[in-house]
Amino acid sequence: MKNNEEFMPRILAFLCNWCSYAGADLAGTSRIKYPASILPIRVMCSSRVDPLFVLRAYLGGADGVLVAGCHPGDCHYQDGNYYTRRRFVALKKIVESIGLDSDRLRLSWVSASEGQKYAKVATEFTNKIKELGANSAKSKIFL
Amino acid sequence: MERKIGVYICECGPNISEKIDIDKVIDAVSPIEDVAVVEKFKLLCSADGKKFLEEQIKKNSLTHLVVAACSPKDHEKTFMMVCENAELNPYLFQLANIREQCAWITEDKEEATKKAIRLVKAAIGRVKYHSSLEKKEIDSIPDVLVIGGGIAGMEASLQLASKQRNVYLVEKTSDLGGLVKNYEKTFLGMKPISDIIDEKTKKIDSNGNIKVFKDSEVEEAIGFFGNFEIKIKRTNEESEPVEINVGAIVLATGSALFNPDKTPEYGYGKFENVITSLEFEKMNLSGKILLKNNKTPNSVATIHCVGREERGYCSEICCMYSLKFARYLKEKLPNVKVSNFYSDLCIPGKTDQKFFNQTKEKNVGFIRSSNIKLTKKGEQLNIEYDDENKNKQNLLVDMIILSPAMVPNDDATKIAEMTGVSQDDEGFFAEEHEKLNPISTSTEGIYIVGCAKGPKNISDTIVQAEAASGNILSSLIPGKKLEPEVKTSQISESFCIGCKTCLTVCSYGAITFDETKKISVVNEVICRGCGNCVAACPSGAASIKHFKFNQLYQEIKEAVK
Amino acid sequence: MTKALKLNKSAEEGILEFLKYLLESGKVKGVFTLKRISKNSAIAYSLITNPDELKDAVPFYPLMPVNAGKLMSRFTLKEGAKKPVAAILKPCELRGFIELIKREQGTLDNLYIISSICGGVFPSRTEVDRSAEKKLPKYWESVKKGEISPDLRSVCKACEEFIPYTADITFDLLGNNDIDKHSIFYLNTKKGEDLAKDMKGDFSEKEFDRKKLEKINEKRQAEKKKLYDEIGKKMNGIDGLVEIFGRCIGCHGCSKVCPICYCKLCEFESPDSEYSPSNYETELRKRGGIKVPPGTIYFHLGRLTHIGISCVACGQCNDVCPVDIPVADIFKKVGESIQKMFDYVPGKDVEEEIPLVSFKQEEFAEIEE
Amino acid sequence: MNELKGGIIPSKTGIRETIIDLIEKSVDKGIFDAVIIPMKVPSGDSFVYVLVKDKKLLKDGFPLAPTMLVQGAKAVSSVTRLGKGNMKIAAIIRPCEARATVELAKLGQADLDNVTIISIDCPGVLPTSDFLEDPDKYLKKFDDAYKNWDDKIMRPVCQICDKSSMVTGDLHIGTLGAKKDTCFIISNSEKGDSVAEKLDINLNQNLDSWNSKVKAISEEKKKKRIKAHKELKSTVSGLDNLVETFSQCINCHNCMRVCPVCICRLCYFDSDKVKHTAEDYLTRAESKGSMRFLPDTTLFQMGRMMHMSISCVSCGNCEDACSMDIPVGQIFSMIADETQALFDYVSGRSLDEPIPLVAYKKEELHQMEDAND
Repeated sequence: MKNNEEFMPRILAFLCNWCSYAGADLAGTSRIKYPASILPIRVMCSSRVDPLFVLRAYLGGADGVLVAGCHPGDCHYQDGNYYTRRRFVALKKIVESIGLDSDRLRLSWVSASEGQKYAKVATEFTNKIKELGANSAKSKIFL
Repeated sequence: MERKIGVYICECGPNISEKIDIDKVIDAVSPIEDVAVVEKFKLLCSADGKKFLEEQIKKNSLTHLVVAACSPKDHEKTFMMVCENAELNPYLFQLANIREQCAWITEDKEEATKKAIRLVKAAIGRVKYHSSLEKKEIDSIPDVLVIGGGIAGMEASLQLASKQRNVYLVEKTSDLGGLVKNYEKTFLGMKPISDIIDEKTKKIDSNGNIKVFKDSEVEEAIGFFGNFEIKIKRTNEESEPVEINVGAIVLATGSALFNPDKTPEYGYGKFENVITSLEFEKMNLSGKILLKNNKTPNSVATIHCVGREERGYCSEICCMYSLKFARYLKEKLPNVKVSNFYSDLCIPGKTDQKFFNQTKEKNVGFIRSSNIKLTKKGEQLNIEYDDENKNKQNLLVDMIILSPAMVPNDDATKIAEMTGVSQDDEGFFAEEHEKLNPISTSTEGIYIVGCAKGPKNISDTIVQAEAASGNILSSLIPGKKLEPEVKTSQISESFCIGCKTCLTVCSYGAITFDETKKISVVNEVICRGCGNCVAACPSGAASIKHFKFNQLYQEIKEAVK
Repeated sequence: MTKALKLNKSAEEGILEFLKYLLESGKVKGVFTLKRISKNSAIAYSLITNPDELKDAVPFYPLMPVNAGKLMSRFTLKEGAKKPVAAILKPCELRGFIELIKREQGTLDNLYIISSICGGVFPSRTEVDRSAEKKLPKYWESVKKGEISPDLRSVCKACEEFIPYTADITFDLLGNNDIDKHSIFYLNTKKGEDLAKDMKGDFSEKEFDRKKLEKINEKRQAEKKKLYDEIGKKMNGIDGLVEIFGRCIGCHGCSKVCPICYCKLCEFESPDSEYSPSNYETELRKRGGIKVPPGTIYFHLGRLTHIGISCVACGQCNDVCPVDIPVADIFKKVGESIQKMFDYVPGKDVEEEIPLVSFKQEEFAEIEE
Repeated sequence: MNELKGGIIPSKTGIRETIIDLIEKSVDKGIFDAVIIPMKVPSGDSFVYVLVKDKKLLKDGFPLAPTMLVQGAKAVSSVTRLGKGNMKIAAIIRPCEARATVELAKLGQADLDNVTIISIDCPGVLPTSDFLEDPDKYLKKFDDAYKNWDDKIMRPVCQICDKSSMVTGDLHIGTLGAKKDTCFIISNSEKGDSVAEKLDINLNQNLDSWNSKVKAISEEKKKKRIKAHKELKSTVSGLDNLVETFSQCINCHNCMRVCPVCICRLCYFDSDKVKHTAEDYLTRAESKGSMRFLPDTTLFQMGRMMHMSISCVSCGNCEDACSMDIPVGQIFSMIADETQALFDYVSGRSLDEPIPLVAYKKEELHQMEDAND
């Protein structure tokens, strides 16, 4: 990367098929612009997102990890996202307690009709990560 | 076997080609191991495009297919069909969404191109780990079990029964009709209820495809959508249960009334002439509205919302039937003084307001009150209350009708446990989703209609019965095979430690526990493939087809490269 | 008020007399306790059925060769006990067992749990270098005074959970100045009362000296703060973690001895955790070099996500680490931070759900921001 | 021993630098793409194996580290178990690590096609616990001991190792018997020959001084080994001694986890096969009045001897990882010598020798049969 080139974070976004992925699609069909930093991964339900995936991504050097699912109460699989939420808060706490940057992890609820919100989350999160800078885990050898 | 991956990039007219440098994408992914062909095409979802893809798969003997185009929500199915036509297992295909989530949202072409490259690489990485999945088909039984012979159950039975479909209607009492058979008239229409019940009963009796089990209860229900095994037993009788098989179950078990014993301020059970709405309906139906001393009452008060506070919800229909009571009273005892004590009135719907106004015009009193307490004064009942201005007031009446909240039937929990249907916080059967799937439940093939899922009037009940029937008629077609979810969970026998974590988080009861082997087992017919159990399993014993660890990991890897 | 049994014997003799009574009266068929098992005075958990064998038993010896919660799980995993067995467990061992029961890894059927107000244990190494024996007199002095013995495991020094939650019988140890003269058994449950019922001794209604225990707790809290400050300083970003865990050799001994880790095959030993050649190539392109076997920090963080919620901070992992990584100190601190979020004390109540397999609809609304 | 070919190369700055230099040259010439080599951890108090590609990082490589925390065979296996990959890799490891690597390759746990094993004359390694006490001091002590080939501070099994210069890999760096400012480079395979050729090393030089020194040391150690095993046997053999020895075992199975040749994903002794019902346990306890719990510690150790002593390379990693200081490494070295001798097998000697327990000869081991048959 050239020095004067702006840092473009790599953010992994796990999107649930029914709400958030559709919401992200809607942002597209509405032609709302947001940073190219987000790399979406479609899962059927946010509850499929094993916290270990998030950890792997973080330690692998992803600058940020977003998990997005249906709003609480709207889970396509009834209550998967309630479990997602618990796992996520626990994971975030662990990351924070052990002295890592928990701001690199984010959970958002994005419904299929919230294209606008998805773009906002993507933009805000990207800006947040830009503030934090690149994830130094990427270059660590003794991980 | 040698892997030959074909990668096809759709220009989507100008939609993608103007925003992404497709040639750069082609250059970037061509050298990847196992990638045999990379080509672009104007519009892959067009008839020409599909034909092109089909020919390419055959010509190049592709083992895997990656299409970079629009959202899977748009054309995943389209391209899977192409695969099928080209005799490639459709699950050996992956769609990279470079339109909705790349071309259309990125300002800068260079950035968009970079992102597209990553997305296509991720798809290539992923598809290598795809396995062929086969659709499963299971025979389904078109017959339906309806539990509860009230309005809801009767209506559903009539809708469902046909030459090709038997309906088994199980009623725990000795008559069909449910609670409403105790009522004289419907509200709003003020038409005789007996007309409705009699007509339905007659139709049921004469319908050879409906088998009614009176004085009976369902003792066991195991299985899944398309094939439930049911045991029906006669109550109060020692006999062998009748065993039947059905494809779907309708729960129409109705509701009960809140017991006013729990609200002692209304003096129910303590004072004579304080009766519940149901008791009043029965009295009215008998034709004689009388006090305990066999005199006709000169004044009657209805107290609304009995138990609303305690239960924490409005029962929707009590206001309306209280108005109906006023009509009954005014018809039969034209000089009786009728008062309604309410805190809020619930008169929704397009014609209810008219009904209310008409009732009011018949000289029926409406008193907005709080802190009601009943005492006895001579032969009469004294209602002490605070009026709207918080002033203490009282009214003497001869008879009081309590309108208690509607509550789940006593056997709701038993039925819920038996069928695996969950209950909401109030104890009613819980719908799968309030808005998306309001009549189905967490167990596929089991539906809830009428007051079993919450307070409801007759017309709404019938709407639900029809809706559930429609749902069943369209999904449980005689002779049609059922196609359960293909992308289901699996649990490795050798890695499972039997902690039941997966079982706890599964919303569908799709995981059972093998007590001999002490391991969890997935029932793939029931599993909906959410993957919750997979993330919950600490041993990595659970996995989910098409969203396996390695498939997702390839995508993660691409993002952190 | 709880029923209590008092024997006019020292703690050491009192508990043995009690256990002897249990075996001889047939009230239990076996006793699970620490015992000297060899000439070189190795201490190990033993299942004793013959009362004569109790002579070598040392129920309150300040060592934890294995977290007995794990052992009780193994004992009852396949099938619960059919005959009554008494088990003497330290509070954190009991809590570990309860957490395992919640995960279907054991049952309390026919078990009588005797625990104690615990003074903590020495690191296992003190058994290896034979220093434990020498440290004993000082240890018991500290216990009597309700002080923190300087020889304890780091996590014991900082432990606030020294009073057992779900024991049938709690033996009064820490802060009891008279353990040389008499033994006090608090009979917390009906089961506990039944066990002691016909024992010769003084029965009375009695209550823990809450005030005294509160004082002890304050000292522990101060110690905990010290521990957390110290380890907290090191847990500083990815570099801090690399410093701490960089020398981990991936033996996974910490998970093997952990009373909560219960998987047959650890996820981190499963095929999913292995790197393929192409994974390595990718990593090398990115980092230039990578520790092999890889995934050290991932393993520790991952283990935290799996069992941090249930960590009872017994300290076994510290003891067993061949390269002296303060695993337990870290797990205690991080574990506590997530437990607090759910207001969860692992092992407090067998009926309480593990937070990560349950949820409340109205919670953590603030996480999505 | 086969006749080995070898050359002499300059080694002015020290053996570590010489090796790094050699590797750097090889990387420059494209002979290797990456190297498995010990490296100091960031906290500076330990050494671990690192797979290095970046030349800048290679400078931090630390061959002949004073400790062995991860057995090098495990490192090689980790990198190649799932396939040889596209990179040509050099593994700088000790002779016992090379031998374990060979065993793992036989067991399908390493693919050596793209790996060049480079071993070094080994003075032994320090016990981990000593080293961790004061890493800097012990590193110095180690280096001093290395100069004098003094093994007194090394792991007990290193003190009795008679295979510390055994060449089983592709290349071997010899320091024994070398003249000042030089060392030997010995090739044991075509792969080794080709590396030497590309590096312009003449492999037809005289190795006599190395050979004779190695032979002398090996013979001396062999004597020591036999003696030590004999002494050990008197203290640990017999059921009582064995039980006594393992009485402090806390079932952490660390010994198994760090063992280079214990390869099972799920150890038999962690599987359902060793889990019993409470009733079973109680019955067993009743038969003796008291039973250690968990029982079967000795069974575990003996089972492990059965499973892997044939492939044991006496590296001593198990002993170092034992938090209860059980001399498990020494015991295994003794047992391994005996089981391997049964089949005239030396673990890791050659890739071509099948592991005895998966092969048989029709005419062998008649001494084990009943004399009357």
